[in-house]
Amino acid sequence: MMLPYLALAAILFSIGLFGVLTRRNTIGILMSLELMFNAVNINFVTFNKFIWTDGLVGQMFAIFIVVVAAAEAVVGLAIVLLLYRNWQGIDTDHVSVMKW
Amino acid sequence: MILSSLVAVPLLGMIIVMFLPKDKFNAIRWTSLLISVVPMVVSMWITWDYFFNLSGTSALAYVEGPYDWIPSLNIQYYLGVDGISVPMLFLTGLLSTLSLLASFGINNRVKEYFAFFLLLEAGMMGVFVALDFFLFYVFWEIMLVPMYFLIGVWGGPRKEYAAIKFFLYTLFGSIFMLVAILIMYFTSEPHSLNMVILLDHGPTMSHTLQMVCFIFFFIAFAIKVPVWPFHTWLPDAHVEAPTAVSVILAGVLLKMGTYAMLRISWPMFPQALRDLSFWIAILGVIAIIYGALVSMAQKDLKKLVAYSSVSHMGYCMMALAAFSSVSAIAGCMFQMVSHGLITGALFLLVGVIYDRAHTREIAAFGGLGAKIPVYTGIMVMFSMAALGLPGMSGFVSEFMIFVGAFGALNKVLVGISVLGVVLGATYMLRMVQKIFLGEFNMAKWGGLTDINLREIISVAPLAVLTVAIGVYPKPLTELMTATLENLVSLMAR
Amino acid sequence: MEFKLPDYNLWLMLPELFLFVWALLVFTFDLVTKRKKESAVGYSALLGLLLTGLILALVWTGVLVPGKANGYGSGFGNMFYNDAMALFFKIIFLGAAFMAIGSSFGITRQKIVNHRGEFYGLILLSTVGMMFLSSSNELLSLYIGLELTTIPLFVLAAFFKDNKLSVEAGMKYFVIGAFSSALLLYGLSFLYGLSGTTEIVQMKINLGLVHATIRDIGVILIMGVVMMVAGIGFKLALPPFHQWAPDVYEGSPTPIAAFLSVGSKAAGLVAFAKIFVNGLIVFYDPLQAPNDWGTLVGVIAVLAMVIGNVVAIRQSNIKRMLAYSSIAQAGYIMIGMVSLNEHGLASVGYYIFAYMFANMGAFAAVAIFEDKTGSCQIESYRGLAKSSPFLSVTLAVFLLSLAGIPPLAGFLAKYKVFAAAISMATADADYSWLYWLVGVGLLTAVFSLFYYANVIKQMFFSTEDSPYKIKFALPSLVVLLMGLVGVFWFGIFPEPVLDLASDISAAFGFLPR
Amino acid sequence: MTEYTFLIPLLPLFAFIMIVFFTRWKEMFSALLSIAMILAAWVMSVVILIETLGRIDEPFQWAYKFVNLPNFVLEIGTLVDPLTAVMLVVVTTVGACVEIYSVGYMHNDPRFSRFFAYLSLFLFSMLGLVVANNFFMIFIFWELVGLTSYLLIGFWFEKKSAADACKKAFITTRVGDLGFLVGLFMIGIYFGTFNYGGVFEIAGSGVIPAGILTAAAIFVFCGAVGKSAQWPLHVWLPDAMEGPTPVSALIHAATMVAAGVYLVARSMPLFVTSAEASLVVAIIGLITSFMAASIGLVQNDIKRILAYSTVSQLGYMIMALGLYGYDTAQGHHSPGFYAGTFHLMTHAFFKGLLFLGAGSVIHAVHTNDIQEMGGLARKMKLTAPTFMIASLSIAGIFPLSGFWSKDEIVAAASHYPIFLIGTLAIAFMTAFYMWRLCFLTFFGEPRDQHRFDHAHESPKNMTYPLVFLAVLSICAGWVGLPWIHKGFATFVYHGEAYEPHANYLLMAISLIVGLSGIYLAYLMYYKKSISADAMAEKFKGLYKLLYNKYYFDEIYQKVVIDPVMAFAGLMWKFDANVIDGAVNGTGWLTIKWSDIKEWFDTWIVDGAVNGCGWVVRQGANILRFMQTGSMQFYALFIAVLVVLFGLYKFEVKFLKIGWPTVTIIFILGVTLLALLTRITQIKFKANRRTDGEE
Repeated sequence: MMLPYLALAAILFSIGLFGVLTRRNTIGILMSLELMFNAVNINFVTFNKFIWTDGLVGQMFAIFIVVVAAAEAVVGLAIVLLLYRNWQGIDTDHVSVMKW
Repeated sequence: MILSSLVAVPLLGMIIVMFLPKDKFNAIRWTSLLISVVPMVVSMWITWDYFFNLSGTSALAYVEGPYDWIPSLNIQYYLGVDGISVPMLFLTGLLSTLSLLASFGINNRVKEYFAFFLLLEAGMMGVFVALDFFLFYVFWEIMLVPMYFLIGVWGGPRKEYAAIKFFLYTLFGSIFMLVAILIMYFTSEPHSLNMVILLDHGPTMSHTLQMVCFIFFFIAFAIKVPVWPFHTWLPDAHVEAPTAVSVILAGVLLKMGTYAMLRISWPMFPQALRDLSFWIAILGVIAIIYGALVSMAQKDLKKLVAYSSVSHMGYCMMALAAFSSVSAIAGCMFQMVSHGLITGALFLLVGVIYDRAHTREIAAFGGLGAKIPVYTGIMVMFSMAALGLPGMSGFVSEFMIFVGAFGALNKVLVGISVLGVVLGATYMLRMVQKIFLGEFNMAKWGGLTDINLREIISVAPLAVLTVAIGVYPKPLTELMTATLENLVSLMAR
Repeated sequence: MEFKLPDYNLWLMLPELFLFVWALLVFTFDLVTKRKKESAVGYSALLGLLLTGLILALVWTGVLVPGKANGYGSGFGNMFYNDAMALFFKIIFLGAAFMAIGSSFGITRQKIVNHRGEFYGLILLSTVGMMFLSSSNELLSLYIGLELTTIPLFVLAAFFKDNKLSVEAGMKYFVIGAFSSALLLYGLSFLYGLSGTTEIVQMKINLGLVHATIRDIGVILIMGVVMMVAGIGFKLALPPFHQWAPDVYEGSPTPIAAFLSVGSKAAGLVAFAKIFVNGLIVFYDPLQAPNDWGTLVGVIAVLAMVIGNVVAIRQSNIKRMLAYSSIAQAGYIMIGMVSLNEHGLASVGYYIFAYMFANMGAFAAVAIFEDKTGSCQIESYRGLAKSSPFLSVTLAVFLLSLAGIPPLAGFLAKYKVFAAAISMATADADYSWLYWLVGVGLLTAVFSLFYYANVIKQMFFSTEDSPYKIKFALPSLVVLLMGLVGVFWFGIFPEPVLDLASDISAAFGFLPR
Repeated sequence: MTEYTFLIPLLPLFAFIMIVFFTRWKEMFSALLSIAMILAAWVMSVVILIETLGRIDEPFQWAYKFVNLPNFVLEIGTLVDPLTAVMLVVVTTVGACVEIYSVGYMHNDPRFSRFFAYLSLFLFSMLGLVVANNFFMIFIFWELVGLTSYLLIGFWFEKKSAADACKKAFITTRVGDLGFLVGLFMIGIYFGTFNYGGVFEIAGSGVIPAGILTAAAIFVFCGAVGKSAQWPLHVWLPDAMEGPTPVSALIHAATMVAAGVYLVARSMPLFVTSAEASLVVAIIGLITSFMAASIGLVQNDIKRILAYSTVSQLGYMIMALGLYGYDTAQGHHSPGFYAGTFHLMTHAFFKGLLFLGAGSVIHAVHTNDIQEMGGLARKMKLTAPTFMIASLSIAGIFPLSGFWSKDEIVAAASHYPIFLIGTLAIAFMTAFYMWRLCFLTFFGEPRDQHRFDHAHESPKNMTYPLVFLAVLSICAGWVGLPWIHKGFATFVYHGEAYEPHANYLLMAISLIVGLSGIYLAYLMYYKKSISADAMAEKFKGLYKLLYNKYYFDEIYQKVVIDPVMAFAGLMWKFDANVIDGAVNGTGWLTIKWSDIKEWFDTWIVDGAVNGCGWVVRQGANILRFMQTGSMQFYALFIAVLVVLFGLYKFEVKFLKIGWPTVTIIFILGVTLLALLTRITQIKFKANRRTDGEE
């Protein structure tokens, strides 16, 4: 019963993960991060709906995640802006100066 | 209070020195010297008083505490001395003052030097009076820091290497001690860090744990002694350190290892000691022979003296392995004192010649006996003392060690170690011959001046004590006898 | 129908609320004064922290809490819970923030001319987040606290807008931070799925029941545990989730790096303790559950100590070196964390307390030096002892404390941590794997001395003089002195702190036998 | 007076301390002080000797406990019995003569006072050795005489040969002392006391197993071998002649080297318990004596000849003592003990005289080589006769003192053919080489005219001691005439007093042997009817062997010294490279890694290395490369490690088809995919800018 939903969440999470790990574009990374957060949301809501049906804790959690993710995206985009200001590009390759 | 003052006065002195103006060199020197005289006098008074009033029993004297220091960890402030720590206190007090006197030649960053030196003295005193494991460990480690700086800042050409090597080596040993302390703490019931209480707890631990603790303690202490093969920090540290620091290193720091063995691991783990004493004796014998042979190959005077320490401390280890014999243990204590005096003086004397000649290459000298007779006389005297000439303290200790070890240990092993006596004579006499005898190079060393009054004053007490103990060792034995008998009976458990 | 509000007990939250308001005031103060008053903003932030500390003390002793004898208890619909741990860690957060702000006056004067208010305000906000986190009683508020801690720090890391390194640091911190918080959330969602609650105490009970009945929760729990370890490991900069730390520390403003290394780490510790030591305690032990987290964290602690201490040796930048050092220190802390007895959490508390003084002090010294010279290279400290003896001596003391040389606080901290592990190991042969942690910890502690001593060597052993003569601003001096006094005082007279710390263990139910 | 015996050693010690610290600058005063002290000691010794004559069987003993531990007592004390009393007189007599003589011999030496200080220190040690009442104390003084011997041999330390010789002497005797030390340990362990009386009582009681007794006796004898220059440790004594001649006379002829004999005589109760040990003693004595005498035949250095003569004579005494022990152990009577100690006394006088005479000669001609002398009898009216008296005495010519003592040794050896033949051969050789020396030195034509012209008789303070000692060389033997009943034999004895009886046959044989030796020397070196060169040519191999002293020095150099030094060097290399190297992590490897040197900060190469430093540093290098600088790599790392940790905890039995499995598979797959994608993009750049700031 739950399987499709949880599988959907897993797929979403994996897509997001793949995106974060492989996208060269920082905006793309931001979007992938959002996918991961949303996969979590689906998880929470699914568990609330199918297993722990009394109370709305899971759904509440999902709403909070949406809010926090939005805040995070704002900060992220601001940093991407800084990236653009400094390098005139938003490629991840720019930010690999510090190492070792 | 009196034992606390031994630690507190130098510590206070360090703070005072830190607040003296940086460029008033003489003020700093004399202040530190005067401050260090206080613990010296106190330690001498303790020796005096202990000898006349307290040496009859093995009970701890001048006990302070145990006061709770960190009650939640059962850490106590607990000080006390007995027959094995009193001579060490005496030695520490004396050598610290003499080395401070010998440090008057330091002209670079004087304030820091003397401050560190006083901190060092506080740490050393603390090790010899602490009766709580944690306190002991704290003092044990505290010394490393000033020592690191003293070698690293004021040392010779390879000072940085020597300093970090000394620091890491000793720290490496200490961590084993820490583990052993913690194991003892948590296996004792109620949990305790009080050495006196743990003395009874040790033998009740399981055999495996005893072995583990014994070996861990042994590694920690052996590095300090240093026992072959943990000795490689020693030549570097001794050679690179400034003169006064070498004196302290050889005179006091090395003794802390053997002292700690006698105080802690030997009586606490008698069963493990019995199992391992043969191997300890072997290490001791190796150190004796090996140290002597390596000394023989040295071209640097200071290195020669440094390696001779390895050999001489080997006698201590062999004596400690013969734990069932009072005379061997007494010999070990004698050797600790006499090695402190003799090697301390030798390092001072090496410093004297180095200050003048700016080299320590043995081959660079020759025939100095004619040019600087007083220095030669003193140096020859201490060389003779180092090679165990009767009438000097070194002989008494070696004799007692050999007689004791001969009865308690494998005779072949002790027989081999006796070879060290000849080897000791060989390297010391080679050194004397090459430096003082033979033809004098007028062109090179024509400007050499003899030892001056300040330097004579700094070695004279050592010379007097070396001869005094050699000629009349009775007071020192009587000081320790009761304690040693008690220790031997503890080790026989 | 009568609608009854639950007992909010807002008095318990007074410090957080006060600091939150104060942070907003700092923002506006800077705007109102038209960014003219150079240091006033900073001082006002410091004042705020001091006042918060005062309020915290009053709350704790119950003076400000009507009808209660002390500040313990729950509020806000049981989402907020003050216990010994929460209060203890709040001291650390406040102290870390205080020292971070105190050491950032030079930076704000030189590099952040226009956004001082934001800089200080964000630090305060992040502190608020940490304080919320430490009082959170269930997963949601824990998550909110965590994010409130982290999001201002993203901004702060990238605060030098025109400095490429700073931006790079911000970007890295942000991406890795968001990524790991996603992982954490995914893990939390499984935890919720298993237990059906977000309240940690309830979760503990439910999981115990589930554990007893369903065997195949294993896989789910594995995923949950591993992902949560990853999420919190990021905050703690524990290997293998540590790689952001050196880069971010190097790039971000030095006080922020310091704050990251202490405040953020302490927050991570609280979160870890709450989720794992409290919530998942039934899955600690490999004997009771096949999917335990104890040995996993043990492995991670070993990795942290080894990687941190070993790689630090090769660093030439002192901030990177301190970053690796803080990675290693986290490893030591985790030894205390996996020692589940009355010493374990107490040692964690004392460790982070001692670590705060030493590490913040060291970073403060680095910040002072950087303000003057613009360099963070270890080489440029050469000969500093002659030209600036006080700075050198204090830095040396902090480093020695970090290395664990007695009688400094860092030594007692390590002692406590190892004592905790050994007491656990000697009590029961099943836990003898803790000996390995102790062994690795002690060995790597010796390595650690190597790189700490290297800095000392540069400062003291050089025969030539340093060209730099450092002068201190008053707040920096205060921070250094604070660190110095803390390191010495709490090393020699640690009993009061140890008492407080042992309450943490007691609050988690680890009572002395 | 006997109860004040302890003062006797202290008198010279007082002189030593005074000279070193106070009167060093007043040379003549120092010398006089020193002489006054030894004369006072001499007077006391004579009085003590007279007192002892009255109470032969009740030795006086006084002791003070020096170290007093349970089961371990060390004493300082005095024991005065006839042996002690005789030795005291001998030592103080020769000592006084030598000190007086030295005033003349050493004048103008820059270290004149120091010489007397050292002499006084020596006399202190020697007298202390003599009066000691236990093995521990004798060992202390044993070592101290070694020290003073070292100082005095190296007195002219500017000469390299002297510097080498003193070291050689000290170390060689120390090898023997090593054995003595082991012997002492055995005594300490098995007997529980070091006191002579105690040890001998226990030794005689039969409590101690025979093997232990033998071993202890032989180990004690090792000390004597070193100090008395017995084979195989005899090599130091001839070299010790580098010291000033009075020193040779006092230390290396009359007193210190006799200490070994004294020790054996003193420990005789120990030796008589073990026939084996005694036999070893006797054989070593014979070998030494024979070997040294044969070497003495061909040497040309006047002092070396005397040195080998000393070695030979000491071997003689040792042999006599050994034979006594051997006989007594088997229950026979033997004159050996009495003979040995008797010879010890007479030898001290005539050998002291010989050395002082040689010193006088050297003083006159400034060379040691007898081939450059000749005809000196004409110039040195006092030195030559006294020297010849001594030579007659040592050759065993009736009725000089040497005759009587040597005769008793021959008598002691007479039961054993090998020993008898050996003794007689040695007596023959002794007579030959001594008179070879006399003829070459004092008779014939001067071979170096220049030296001869400048030769002169020595001043009175040098010649008077010669005369005094010459008188003693003649008369000292008469105390042991076999016809008197209360003679030496009934005074110094062990066990029961031995009643000497005149064995006229043996007397005649030994006299004939001595005379024939002198006659041969006369023929070869005075009349030159037998060519010495032709003899040397004829027995070339033997001659070379003897001339090179059986190559002992060379053998020791090759077999002992070189290997030890090489071993020491090896150990040092081992220490520097292997032990330290293992710890340091082979610094040289570090240098070889120059291709990755870019990451080597200066302070590493600087050598700030620690335990396992190398491994750690290399580990650090490897681990550092994980830090690629790419944030996505970091994220990837996290993901991979999450999967790895997951797998680490994963157990197959939980695997069911369900949503958790699906999730895992998805995450696993994606991570792998990402890994593949990213791994190609990671750029491992070797360099980064070193500075963190821009």
